[in-house]
Amino acid sequence: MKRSLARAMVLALLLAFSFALDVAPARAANEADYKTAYSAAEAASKEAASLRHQWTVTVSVLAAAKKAADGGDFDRAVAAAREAEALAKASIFQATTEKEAWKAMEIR
Amino acid sequence: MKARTSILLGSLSAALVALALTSPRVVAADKVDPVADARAFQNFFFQKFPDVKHEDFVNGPYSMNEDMKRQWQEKEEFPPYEFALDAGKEMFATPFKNGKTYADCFPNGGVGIRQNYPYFDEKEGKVVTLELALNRCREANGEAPYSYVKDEMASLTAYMAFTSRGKPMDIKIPDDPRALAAFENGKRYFYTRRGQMNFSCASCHVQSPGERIRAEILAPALGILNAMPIYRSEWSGMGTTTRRFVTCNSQTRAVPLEPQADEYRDVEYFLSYVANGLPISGPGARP
Amino acid sequence: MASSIRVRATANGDITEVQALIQHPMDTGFVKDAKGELIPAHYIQQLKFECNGKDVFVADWGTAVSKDPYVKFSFKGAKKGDDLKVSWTDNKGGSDTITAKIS
Amino acid sequence: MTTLPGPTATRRLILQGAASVALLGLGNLPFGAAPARAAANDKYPEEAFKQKSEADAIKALYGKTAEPSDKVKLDAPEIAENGGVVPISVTTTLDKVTSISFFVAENPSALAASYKIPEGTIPAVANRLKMAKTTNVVAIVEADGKLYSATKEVKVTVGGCGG
Repeated sequence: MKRSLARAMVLALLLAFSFALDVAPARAANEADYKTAYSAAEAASKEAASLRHQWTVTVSVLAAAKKAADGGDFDRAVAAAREAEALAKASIFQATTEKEAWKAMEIR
Repeated sequence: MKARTSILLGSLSAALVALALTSPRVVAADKVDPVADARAFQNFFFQKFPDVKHEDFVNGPYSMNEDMKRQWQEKEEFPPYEFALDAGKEMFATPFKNGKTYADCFPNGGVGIRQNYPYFDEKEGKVVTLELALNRCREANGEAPYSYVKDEMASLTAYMAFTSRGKPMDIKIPDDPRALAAFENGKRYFYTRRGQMNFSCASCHVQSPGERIRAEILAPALGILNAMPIYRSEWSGMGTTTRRFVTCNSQTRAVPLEPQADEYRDVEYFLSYVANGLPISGPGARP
Repeated sequence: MASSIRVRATANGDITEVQALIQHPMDTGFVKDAKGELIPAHYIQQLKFECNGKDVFVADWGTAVSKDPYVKFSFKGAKKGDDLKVSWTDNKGGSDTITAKIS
Repeated sequence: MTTLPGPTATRRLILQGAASVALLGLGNLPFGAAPARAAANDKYPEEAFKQKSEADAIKALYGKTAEPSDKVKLDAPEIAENGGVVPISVTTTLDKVTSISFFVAENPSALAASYKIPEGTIPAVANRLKMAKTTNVVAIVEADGKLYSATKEVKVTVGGCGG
């Protein structure tokens, strides 16, 4: 049981780290940057959903990205889309590792 | 910019793969043995909580904490689910437009049968839960199905649970590979971590029953569905099994599945089967 | 429509124990609904119990009384078969009343 | 004295025990003497329910202050299982009780519920109250024209792990 708790800590920690990574891009992001970032995030989120492992935060951050873009704030929109992609990828990773990892906790 | 994010993701997955590989019991696929699983499941809780009477496990958090148990007994003097219970009894007796009633859809008129749900329907090859059977009964009689998370469904299941109070849970797994697969799928769902919190049902209800998450005491997984449906003070209203699954998912920041999704039906099948022998105590009152 | 009041009155010797559960939202006026609008305050203000022509218990309630409110008390001077009249009024002028037999 | 756990039958015996004790207390008084002050009139104490603080609410309701007394037994949970439904009850051995009230100190308005106890009604009440946060619950008993109080802190927080 202890090991799975440690794994949860690591996952949460790394995710927190990924949020803090919003490094301002060299130049102001424009709509094109946003579109590419958003489509990548959307693809990852769709895959997470197909694995039935989607996270609520992925959905809300993706929506925030869209809202920021609609408001013309492409810097924030790109950052949010990146974050959504990272979250979706983490949930995909969770889905794949758990395919076997769940047995560690099973009562036998 | 792009490069930095992918480096991060690379390191993230590498770290976690390393962790996953070190997990001790990556075991080859073993044969599905529900009887052994149920016995191991029950013994785990009987040994972890030796002074909790076996039938008390169905009282969830109240079997874990004296102060909470007293508050529960205060509520049970005149429980808040009385209204749902009476509404359910009335709905059960009110004929559909075509003159039939729920009693015509269920064995024994729907009275005293809750302990056999969910069951594995060999024609359909899937698990059928009480809530699903009720909606199918409505549709078969030309009525619109009820929402799985709202009061009408909770009132019906409250009445049916009440008529089975005290009867031991009695779930059957027919000798059908699809039934065994459904049981295994339910077990997998129960132990699989999900949501950004990275919790599985077991993280709370197997690893830490009796402990607090803020104001609430975590219920043991054994017999956790025996009291369904429940009136929760948190919702100040009735909650069906579906509503409980959906809200548990969103609490761990996992997007819930559609009501009566296969996974929900299977995890209900798993949790009910391993609680065989423990009494039905629904409808229940919970924090 | 079934009454909103559920009451149990049981006499033991000269003491009658009364329990009442009332179906009422008891909205405080501080809670927002799904659309974010404030749900207006809607709560029972007074609940009265009368037996043999006299008040045996009067409750004055504020918004801090739980939804589907419950109250328990006991009183002397009644016996099995007497009528217990229970009535409430709320801040929107709503009301309900029933008469229960002491068992 | 308080409602103890255990099947309902023993609970009733205990309540009767409490009631008979209260009766004894009344017994030695010449019955003819009417209680010092008639029960507060039937009017709904609108003003008292508006007061924010507990002290103002008590003053608005009774027009005097209370003194703590161990004859007032307040039964409330240590940690409320849910702030929306907190089972709170009070019972007392004081005699000539005319009113019992409950206050939740840091609720938007402190007065939660006030009960008129006519002659012949046992001075004990159980109810379920809402509490906004961890704070003191105060029970006030008006007996023979004087106010007695009991106070207990009840911890209140939300449940669940977030979402």
